Amino acid sequence: MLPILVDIVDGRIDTEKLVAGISDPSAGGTAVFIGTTRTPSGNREVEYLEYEAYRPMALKQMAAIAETARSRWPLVGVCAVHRVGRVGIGETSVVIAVSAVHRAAAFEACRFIIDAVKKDAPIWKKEVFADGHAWVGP
Amino acid sequence: MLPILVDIVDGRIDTEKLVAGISDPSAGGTAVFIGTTRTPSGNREVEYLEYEAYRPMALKQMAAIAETARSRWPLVGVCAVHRVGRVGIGETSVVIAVSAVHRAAAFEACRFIIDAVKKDAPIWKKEVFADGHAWVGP
Amino acid sequence: MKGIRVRVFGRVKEIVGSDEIDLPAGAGETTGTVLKSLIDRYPPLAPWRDYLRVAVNQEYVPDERTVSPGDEVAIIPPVSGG
Amino acid sequence: MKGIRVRVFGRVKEIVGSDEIDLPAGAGETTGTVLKSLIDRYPPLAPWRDYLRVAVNQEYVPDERTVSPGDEVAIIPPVSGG
Repeated sequence: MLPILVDIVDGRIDTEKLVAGISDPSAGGTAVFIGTTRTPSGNREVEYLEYEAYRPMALKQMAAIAETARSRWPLVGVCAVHRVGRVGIGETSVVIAVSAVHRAAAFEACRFIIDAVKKDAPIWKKEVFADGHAWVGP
Repeated sequence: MLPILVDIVDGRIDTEKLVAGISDPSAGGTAVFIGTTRTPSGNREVEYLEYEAYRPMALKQMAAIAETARSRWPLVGVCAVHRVGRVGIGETSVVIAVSAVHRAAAFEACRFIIDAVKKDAPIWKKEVFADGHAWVGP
Repeated sequence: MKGIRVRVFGRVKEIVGSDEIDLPAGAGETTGTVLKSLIDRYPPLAPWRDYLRVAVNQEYVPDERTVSPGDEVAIIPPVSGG
Repeated sequence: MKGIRVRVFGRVKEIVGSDEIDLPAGAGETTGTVLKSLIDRYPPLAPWRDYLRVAVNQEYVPDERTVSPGDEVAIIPPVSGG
Protein backbone atom coordinates (compact mmCIF):
# COMPACT_ATOMS: atom_id res chain seq x y z
CA MET A 1 0.00 0.00 0.00
CA LEU A 2 1.48 3.31 -1.09
CA PRO A 3 1.13 6.54 0.89
CA ILE A 4 -1.73 8.85 -0.04
CA LEU A 5 -0.64 11.97 -1.89
CA VAL A 6 -2.79 15.10 -1.69
CA ASP A 7 -1.66 18.52 -2.74
CA ILE A 8 -2.78 21.99 -3.76
CA VAL A 9 -0.47 23.56 -6.27
CA ASP A 10 -0.08 26.97 -7.88
CA GLY A 11 1.23 25.83 -11.24
CA ARG A 12 0.71 23.22 -13.92
CA ILE A 13 -0.22 19.70 -12.76
CA ASP A 14 2.03 16.98 -14.16
CA THR A 15 -0.46 14.13 -14.56
CA GLU A 16 2.12 11.68 -15.91
CA LYS A 17 4.29 12.14 -12.84
CA LEU A 18 1.34 11.66 -10.48
CA VAL A 19 0.28 8.48 -12.26
CA ALA A 20 3.85 7.18 -12.06
CA GLY A 21 3.80 7.92 -8.34
CA ILE A 22 0.92 5.54 -7.69
CA SER A 23 2.12 2.77 -9.98
CA ASP A 24 3.19 -0.47 -8.38
CA PRO A 25 3.87 -4.01 -9.63
CA SER A 26 0.83 -5.20 -7.66
CA ALA A 27 -1.55 -2.79 -9.43
CA GLY A 28 -3.38 -3.94 -12.54
CA GLY A 29 -5.46 -0.87 -13.19
CA THR A 30 -5.29 2.86 -12.66
CA ALA A 31 -8.30 5.12 -13.01
CA VAL A 32 -7.58 8.79 -13.50
CA PHE A 33 -9.89 11.77 -13.55
CA ILE A 34 -8.56 14.93 -15.14
CA GLY A 35 -10.68 18.04 -14.68
CA THR A 36 -10.07 20.72 -17.25
CA THR A 37 -11.38 24.25 -17.44
CA ARG A 38 -13.89 24.83 -20.17
CA THR A 39 -15.74 27.42 -22.13
CA PRO A 40 -18.45 28.50 -22.80
CA SER A 41 -20.34 28.72 -19.50
CA GLY A 42 -24.01 28.96 -20.34
CA ASN A 43 -23.68 31.14 -23.41
CA ARG A 44 -20.78 33.30 -22.22
CA GLU A 45 -17.20 32.81 -23.39
CA VAL A 46 -14.89 32.25 -20.45
CA GLU A 47 -11.43 33.81 -20.78
CA TYR A 48 -9.86 31.95 -17.86
CA LEU A 49 -10.69 30.66 -14.40
CA GLU A 50 -9.41 31.74 -11.05
CA TYR A 51 -9.36 29.17 -8.24
CA GLU A 52 -9.10 29.93 -4.55
CA ALA A 53 -8.70 27.46 -1.68
CA TYR A 54 -8.85 27.51 2.07
CA ARG A 55 -5.64 25.61 1.76
CA PRO A 56 -5.07 23.87 5.13
CA MET A 57 -8.69 22.80 5.41
CA ALA A 58 -8.87 21.72 1.77
CA LEU A 59 -5.77 19.55 2.26
CA LYS A 60 -7.32 17.99 5.37
CA GLN A 61 -10.58 17.33 3.55
CA MET A 62 -8.85 15.81 0.56
CA ALA A 63 -6.74 13.57 2.80
CA ALA A 64 -9.82 12.48 4.74
CA ILE A 65 -11.69 11.71 1.50
CA ALA A 66 -8.75 9.68 0.19
CA GLU A 67 -8.55 7.76 3.49
CA THR A 68 -12.25 7.02 3.31
CA ALA A 69 -11.81 5.69 -0.23
CA ARG A 70 -8.95 3.49 0.88
CA SER A 71 -11.03 2.08 3.71
CA ARG A 72 -13.91 1.27 1.33
CA TRP A 73 -12.02 -0.23 -1.60
CA PRO A 74 -8.87 -2.36 -1.84
CA LEU A 75 -6.55 0.25 -3.33
CA VAL A 76 -2.84 0.39 -4.00
CA GLY A 77 -2.17 4.11 -4.49
CA VAL A 78 -4.27 7.26 -4.21
CA CYS A 79 -3.44 10.75 -5.35
CA ALA A 80 -5.54 13.94 -5.42
CA VAL A 81 -4.09 17.25 -6.58
CA HIS A 82 -5.92 20.51 -7.16
CA ARG A 83 -4.53 23.61 -8.79
CA VAL A 84 -5.32 27.14 -7.59
CA GLY A 85 -4.78 30.60 -9.04
CA ARG A 86 -5.32 31.49 -12.66
CA VAL A 87 -5.98 28.50 -14.92
CA GLY A 88 -6.32 28.97 -18.67
CA ILE A 89 -9.07 27.29 -20.70
CA GLY A 90 -8.34 23.64 -21.43
CA GLU A 91 -5.76 23.40 -18.67
CA THR A 92 -5.93 20.85 -15.90
CA SER A 93 -7.42 22.07 -12.64
CA VAL A 94 -7.64 18.78 -10.77
CA VAL A 95 -6.29 15.25 -11.05
CA ILE A 96 -7.48 12.22 -9.11
CA ALA A 97 -5.54 9.00 -9.72
CA VAL A 98 -6.24 5.67 -8.08
CA SER A 99 -4.46 2.37 -8.66
CA ALA A 100 -5.80 -0.99 -7.57
CA VAL A 101 -5.26 -4.66 -8.20
CA HIS A 102 -8.55 -4.74 -10.11
CA ARG A 103 -10.15 -2.02 -12.18
CA ALA A 104 -13.61 -1.94 -10.59
CA ALA A 105 -12.18 -0.66 -7.31
CA ALA A 106 -10.01 1.89 -9.13
CA PHE A 107 -12.97 3.30 -11.08
CA GLU A 108 -15.34 3.42 -8.13
CA ALA A 109 -12.84 5.00 -5.76
CA CYS A 110 -11.75 7.58 -8.35
CA ARG A 111 -15.34 8.61 -8.96
CA PHE A 112 -16.06 8.74 -5.23
CA ILE A 113 -13.04 10.96 -4.59
CA ILE A 114 -13.74 13.54 -7.29
CA ASP A 115 -17.42 13.68 -6.30
CA ALA A 116 -16.49 14.21 -2.64
CA VAL A 117 -13.78 16.77 -3.42
CA LYS A 118 -16.23 18.78 -5.50
CA LYS A 119 -18.84 18.59 -2.76
CA ASP A 120 -16.73 19.27 0.33
CA ALA A 121 -13.25 20.60 -0.34
CA PRO A 122 -13.21 24.35 0.40
CA ILE A 123 -12.13 25.40 -3.06
CA TRP A 124 -13.85 27.98 -5.24
CA LYS A 125 -13.64 28.99 -8.84
CA LYS A 126 -14.72 32.09 -10.61
CA GLU A 127 -15.17 32.36 -14.32
CA VAL A 128 -13.61 35.45 -15.81
CA PHE A 129 -15.26 36.95 -18.89
CA ALA A 130 -14.21 39.84 -21.09
CA ASP A 131 -16.55 42.11 -19.11
CA GLY A 132 -16.66 40.73 -15.59
CA HIS A 133 -16.58 37.57 -13.56
CA ALA A 134 -18.88 35.15 -11.77
CA TRP A 135 -18.32 32.78 -8.87
CA VAL A 136 -19.49 29.35 -9.87
CA GLY A 137 -22.33 27.96 -7.77
CA PRO A 138 -25.84 28.80 -6.65
CA MET B 1 -16.93 16.15 -31.49
CA LEU B 2 -13.44 14.83 -32.04
CA PRO B 3 -12.65 11.78 -34.16
CA ILE B 4 -12.34 8.44 -32.37
CA LEU B 5 -8.78 7.18 -32.08
CA VAL B 6 -8.15 3.45 -31.77
CA ASP B 7 -4.79 1.82 -32.21
CA ILE B 8 -2.71 -1.26 -31.52
CA VAL B 9 0.93 -0.45 -30.99
CA ASP B 10 4.13 -2.42 -30.59
CA GLY B 11 5.93 -0.04 -28.27
CA ARG B 12 5.39 2.15 -25.24
CA ILE B 13 2.04 3.96 -24.96
CA ASP B 14 2.34 7.71 -24.40
CA THR B 15 -0.66 8.36 -22.16
CA GLU B 16 -0.02 12.09 -21.89
CA LYS B 17 -0.11 12.48 -25.65
CA LEU B 18 -3.33 10.47 -25.95
CA VAL B 19 -5.02 12.56 -23.26
CA ALA B 20 -3.89 15.74 -25.02
CA GLY B 21 -5.40 14.37 -28.22
CA ILE B 22 -8.89 14.20 -26.75
CA SER B 23 -8.75 17.51 -24.91
CA ASP B 24 -11.02 20.27 -26.11
CA PRO B 25 -12.22 23.60 -24.70
CA SER B 26 -15.73 22.16 -24.47
CA ALA B 27 -14.65 19.23 -22.26
CA GLY B 28 -14.79 19.57 -18.49
CA GLY B 29 -13.71 16.11 -17.51
CA THR B 30 -11.54 13.33 -18.84
CA ALA B 31 -11.63 9.81 -17.43
CA VAL B 32 -8.66 7.63 -18.18
CA PHE B 33 -8.08 3.97 -17.54
CA ILE B 34 -4.49 2.77 -17.60
CA GLY B 35 -3.99 -0.98 -17.52
CA THR B 36 -0.59 -2.08 -16.29
CA THR B 37 0.97 -5.50 -16.20
CA ARG B 38 1.32 -6.93 -12.75
CA THR B 39 2.93 -9.62 -10.69
CA PRO B 40 2.42 -11.99 -8.95
CA SER B 41 -0.26 -14.02 -10.71
CA GLY B 42 -1.76 -16.34 -8.15
CA ASN B 43 1.41 -17.10 -6.24
CA ARG B 44 3.81 -17.15 -9.21
CA GLU B 45 6.18 -14.31 -10.01
CA VAL B 46 5.58 -13.04 -13.55
CA GLU B 47 8.71 -11.96 -15.42
CA TYR B 48 6.91 -10.20 -18.26
CA LEU B 49 3.80 -10.48 -20.41
CA GLU B 50 3.46 -11.20 -24.07
CA TYR B 51 0.39 -9.83 -25.88
CA GLU B 52 -0.92 -11.03 -29.21
CA ALA B 53 -3.76 -9.52 -31.26
CA TYR B 54 -5.78 -10.45 -34.31
CA ARG B 55 -4.96 -6.95 -35.33
CA PRO B 56 -7.50 -5.98 -38.04
CA MET B 57 -10.41 -7.52 -36.15
CA ALA B 58 -9.27 -6.06 -32.82
CA LEU B 59 -9.11 -2.60 -34.40
CA LYS B 60 -12.61 -3.04 -35.82
CA GLN B 61 -13.95 -4.22 -32.47
CA MET B 62 -12.33 -1.35 -30.59
CA ALA B 63 -13.71 1.17 -33.07
CA ALA B 64 -17.19 -0.36 -32.82
CA ILE B 65 -17.04 -0.29 -29.01
CA ALA B 66 -15.95 3.35 -29.05
CA GLU B 67 -18.77 4.22 -31.46
CA THR B 68 -21.27 2.48 -29.22
CA ALA B 69 -20.00 4.50 -26.26
CA ARG B 70 -20.33 7.71 -28.21
CA SER B 71 -23.89 6.85 -29.16
CA ARG B 72 -24.81 6.15 -25.52
CA TRP B 73 -23.14 9.09 -23.77
CA PRO B 74 -22.54 12.71 -24.79
CA LEU B 75 -18.77 12.53 -25.32
CA VAL B 76 -16.22 14.90 -26.74
CA GLY B 77 -13.25 12.64 -27.49
CA VAL B 78 -12.60 8.91 -27.26
CA CYS B 79 -9.33 7.06 -27.49
CA ALA B 80 -8.48 3.38 -27.00
CA VAL B 81 -4.97 2.05 -27.51
CA HIS B 82 -3.65 -1.42 -26.75
CA ARG B 83 -0.06 -2.52 -26.79
CA VAL B 84 1.08 -5.92 -28.10
CA GLY B 85 4.34 -7.85 -27.93
CA ARG B 86 6.49 -8.09 -24.84
CA VAL B 87 5.40 -5.80 -22.00
CA GLY B 88 7.47 -5.58 -18.84
CA ILE B 89 5.93 -5.64 -15.36
CA GLY B 90 4.42 -2.29 -14.36
CA GLU B 91 4.30 -1.06 -17.94
CA THR B 92 1.14 0.16 -19.61
CA SER B 93 -0.65 -2.39 -21.78
CA VAL B 94 -3.83 -0.45 -22.51
CA VAL B 95 -5.14 3.11 -22.24
CA ILE B 96 -8.75 4.21 -22.58
CA ALA B 97 -9.35 7.96 -22.42
CA VAL B 98 -12.71 9.67 -22.71
CA SER B 99 -13.46 13.37 -22.47
CA ALA B 100 -16.92 14.82 -21.95
CA VAL B 101 -18.59 18.04 -20.94
CA HIS B 102 -19.52 16.42 -17.63
CA ARG B 103 -17.64 13.84 -15.65
CA ALA B 104 -20.40 11.25 -15.16
CA ALA B 105 -20.49 10.49 -18.89
CA ALA B 106 -16.69 10.34 -19.07
CA PHE B 107 -16.48 7.83 -16.19
CA GLU B 108 -19.31 5.64 -17.40
CA ALA B 109 -18.12 5.53 -21.01
CA CYS B 110 -14.51 4.84 -19.98
CA ARG B 111 -15.61 1.93 -17.82
CA PHE B 112 -17.89 0.60 -20.54
CA ILE B 113 -15.10 0.69 -23.11
CA ILE B 114 -12.45 -1.10 -21.06
CA ASP B 115 -14.99 -3.72 -19.98
CA ALA B 116 -16.04 -4.31 -23.59
CA VAL B 117 -12.48 -4.34 -24.92
CA LYS B 118 -11.51 -6.95 -22.34
CA LYS B 119 -14.56 -9.02 -23.18
CA ASP B 120 -14.56 -8.85 -26.98
CA ALA B 121 -11.37 -7.53 -28.55
CA PRO B 122 -9.40 -10.47 -29.95
CA ILE B 123 -6.29 -9.85 -27.88
CA TRP B 124 -4.51 -12.41 -25.73
CA LYS B 125 -1.86 -12.27 -23.10
CA LYS B 126 0.40 -14.89 -21.71
CA GLU B 127 2.28 -14.59 -18.48
CA VAL B 128 5.89 -15.61 -18.71
CA PHE B 129 7.51 -17.11 -15.62
CA ALA B 130 11.09 -18.14 -14.98
CA ASP B 131 10.16 -21.74 -15.84
CA GLY B 132 7.37 -21.52 -18.40
CA HIS B 133 4.36 -19.53 -19.47
CA ALA B 134 0.57 -19.55 -19.22
CA TRP B 135 -2.14 -18.04 -21.40
CA VAL B 136 -4.44 -15.98 -19.24
CA GLY B 137 -8.04 -17.17 -19.16
CA PRO B 138 -10.09 -20.24 -18.41
CA MET C 1 -13.50 42.15 25.10
CA LYS C 2 -11.52 39.92 22.75
CA GLY C 3 -12.71 39.48 19.21
CA ILE C 4 -13.13 36.40 17.08
CA ARG C 5 -11.18 36.31 13.86
CA VAL C 6 -13.20 34.96 10.96
CA ARG C 7 -11.70 33.85 7.64
CA VAL C 8 -13.81 34.40 4.55
CA PHE C 9 -13.52 33.16 0.96
CA GLY C 10 -14.88 33.48 -2.52
CA ARG C 11 -17.93 35.67 -2.92
CA VAL C 12 -18.08 36.31 0.83
CA LYS C 13 -14.55 37.67 0.71
CA GLU C 14 -15.59 39.90 -2.17
CA ILE C 15 -18.56 41.28 -0.24
CA VAL C 16 -16.55 41.77 2.95
CA GLY C 17 -13.62 43.26 1.05
CA SER C 18 -11.00 41.36 3.04
CA ASP C 19 -9.97 37.75 3.63
CA GLU C 20 -10.47 37.97 7.35
CA ILE C 21 -12.39 40.08 9.79
CA ASP C 22 -12.41 40.49 13.57
CA LEU C 23 -15.86 40.33 15.11
CA PRO C 24 -16.38 41.62 18.66
CA ALA C 25 -17.32 38.67 20.84
CA GLY C 26 -19.08 38.45 24.18
CA ALA C 27 -19.40 35.35 26.32
CA GLY C 28 -21.26 32.38 24.82
CA GLU C 29 -20.56 33.07 21.18
CA THR C 30 -21.57 30.24 18.86
CA THR C 31 -21.18 29.50 15.18
CA GLY C 32 -24.71 30.86 14.81
CA THR C 33 -24.04 34.17 16.55
CA VAL C 34 -20.83 34.64 14.57
CA LEU C 35 -22.68 34.13 11.31
CA LYS C 36 -25.44 36.48 12.44
CA SER C 37 -22.95 39.20 13.45
CA LEU C 38 -21.23 38.91 10.09
CA ILE C 39 -24.47 39.20 8.14
CA ASP C 40 -25.66 42.11 10.30
CA ARG C 41 -22.45 43.89 9.52
CA TYR C 42 -22.53 43.04 5.79
CA PRO C 43 -26.19 42.98 4.72
CA PRO C 44 -25.36 41.92 1.12
CA LEU C 45 -24.50 38.54 2.64
CA ALA C 46 -28.12 37.98 3.75
CA PRO C 47 -29.28 36.25 0.53
CA TRP C 48 -26.46 33.74 1.01
CA ARG C 49 -27.31 32.89 4.61
CA ASP C 50 -28.74 29.43 3.84
CA TYR C 51 -25.79 28.55 1.62
CA LEU C 52 -23.01 29.35 4.06
CA ARG C 53 -21.30 26.60 6.03
CA VAL C 54 -19.16 27.33 9.06
CA ALA C 55 -15.87 25.58 9.80
CA VAL C 56 -14.13 25.72 13.15
CA ASN C 57 -10.48 24.69 13.33
CA GLN C 58 -10.68 23.51 9.72
CA GLU C 59 -13.59 21.15 10.21
CA TYR C 60 -17.16 21.67 9.09
CA VAL C 61 -19.49 22.29 12.03
CA PRO C 62 -22.92 21.14 10.89
CA ASP C 63 -24.63 21.91 14.22
CA GLU C 64 -24.28 25.05 16.27
CA ARG C 65 -21.42 24.99 18.73
CA THR C 66 -19.59 27.40 21.02
CA VAL C 67 -16.63 29.26 19.60
CA SER C 68 -13.87 30.93 21.59
CA PRO C 69 -11.42 33.63 20.52
CA GLY C 70 -8.64 31.07 19.97
CA ASP C 71 -10.67 29.08 17.45
CA GLU C 72 -10.06 29.35 13.73
CA VAL C 73 -13.49 30.19 12.37
CA ALA C 74 -14.16 30.20 8.61
CA ILE C 75 -17.24 30.96 6.54
CA ILE C 76 -17.50 28.54 3.64
CA PRO C 77 -19.67 29.70 0.73
CA PRO C 78 -20.83 27.04 -1.76
CA VAL C 79 -17.71 25.25 -2.93
CA SER C 80 -16.96 24.80 -6.63
CA GLY C 81 -13.64 23.02 -6.93
CA GLY C 82 -12.92 20.57 -9.69
CA MET D 1 -11.48 -29.19 -53.79
CA LYS D 2 -10.47 -25.77 -52.48
CA GLY D 3 -9.54 -25.45 -48.84
CA ILE D 4 -10.60 -22.95 -46.24
CA ARG D 5 -7.82 -21.03 -44.62
CA VAL D 6 -8.29 -20.64 -40.87
CA ARG D 7 -6.37 -18.17 -38.70
CA VAL D 8 -5.61 -19.25 -35.15
CA PHE D 9 -4.32 -17.38 -32.11
CA GLY D 10 -3.08 -17.75 -28.58
CA ARG D 11 -3.23 -21.22 -27.12
CA VAL D 12 -4.89 -22.58 -30.25
CA LYS D 13 -1.95 -21.36 -32.30
CA GLU D 14 0.37 -23.07 -29.85
CA ILE D 15 -1.48 -26.36 -30.15
CA VAL D 16 -1.71 -26.14 -33.94
CA GLY D 17 1.91 -25.03 -34.24
CA SER D 18 1.18 -22.38 -36.88
CA ASP D 19 -0.81 -19.16 -37.15
CA GLU D 20 -2.94 -20.42 -39.99
CA ILE D 21 -4.00 -23.72 -41.40
CA ASP D 22 -5.77 -24.84 -44.56
CA LEU D 23 -8.64 -27.22 -43.99
CA PRO D 24 -10.03 -29.25 -46.87
CA ALA D 25 -13.56 -28.07 -47.57
CA GLY D 26 -16.48 -29.72 -49.33
CA ALA D 27 -19.71 -28.00 -50.29
CA GLY D 28 -21.84 -26.65 -47.45
CA GLU D 29 -19.09 -25.98 -44.97
CA THR D 30 -20.20 -24.01 -41.93
CA THR D 31 -18.49 -22.42 -38.94
CA GLY D 32 -19.49 -25.59 -37.07
CA THR D 33 -17.94 -28.01 -39.56
CA VAL D 34 -14.75 -25.93 -39.73
CA LEU D 35 -14.41 -26.02 -35.97
CA LYS D 36 -15.11 -29.76 -35.92
CA SER D 37 -12.52 -30.44 -38.64
CA LEU D 38 -9.94 -28.45 -36.73
CA ILE D 39 -10.59 -30.29 -33.47
CA ASP D 40 -10.59 -33.66 -35.24
CA ARG D 41 -7.22 -32.84 -36.68
CA TYR D 42 -5.83 -31.46 -33.38
CA PRO D 43 -7.40 -33.48 -30.56
CA PRO D 44 -5.67 -31.41 -27.81
CA LEU D 45 -8.11 -28.65 -28.82
CA ALA D 46 -11.10 -30.74 -27.70
CA PRO D 47 -11.17 -29.48 -24.08
CA TRP D 48 -11.38 -25.93 -25.44
CA ARG D 49 -14.31 -26.61 -27.75
CA ASP D 50 -16.88 -24.75 -25.65
CA TYR D 51 -14.58 -21.77 -25.19
CA LEU D 52 -13.78 -21.13 -28.84
CA ARG D 53 -15.57 -18.42 -30.79
CA VAL D 54 -15.48 -18.24 -34.57
CA ALA D 55 -15.08 -15.04 -36.55
CA VAL D 56 -15.78 -14.73 -40.24
CA ASN D 57 -14.41 -11.75 -42.09
CA GLN D 58 -13.34 -10.21 -38.77
CA GLU D 59 -16.76 -10.37 -37.14
CA TYR D 60 -17.90 -12.78 -34.46
CA VAL D 61 -20.39 -15.30 -35.76
CA PRO D 62 -22.49 -16.35 -32.79
CA ASP D 63 -24.73 -18.70 -34.75
CA GLU D 64 -23.65 -21.29 -37.28
CA ARG D 65 -23.33 -19.97 -40.81
CA THR D 66 -22.00 -21.11 -44.16
CA VAL D 67 -18.39 -20.33 -44.97
CA SER D 68 -16.81 -20.27 -48.39
CA PRO D 69 -13.16 -20.54 -49.36
CA GLY D 70 -12.88 -16.76 -49.87
CA ASP D 71 -13.96 -16.00 -46.31
CA GLU D 72 -11.47 -15.03 -43.63
CA VAL D 73 -12.19 -17.55 -40.88
CA ALA D 74 -10.58 -17.19 -37.45
CA ILE D 75 -10.76 -19.25 -34.29
CA ILE D 76 -10.90 -16.99 -31.24
CA PRO D 77 -9.88 -18.60 -27.94
CA PRO D 78 -10.91 -16.82 -24.73
CA VAL D 79 -9.64 -13.26 -25.03
CA SER D 80 -7.55 -11.69 -22.28
CA GLY D 81 -6.61 -8.20 -23.39
CA GLY D 82 -6.30 -5.31 -20.97
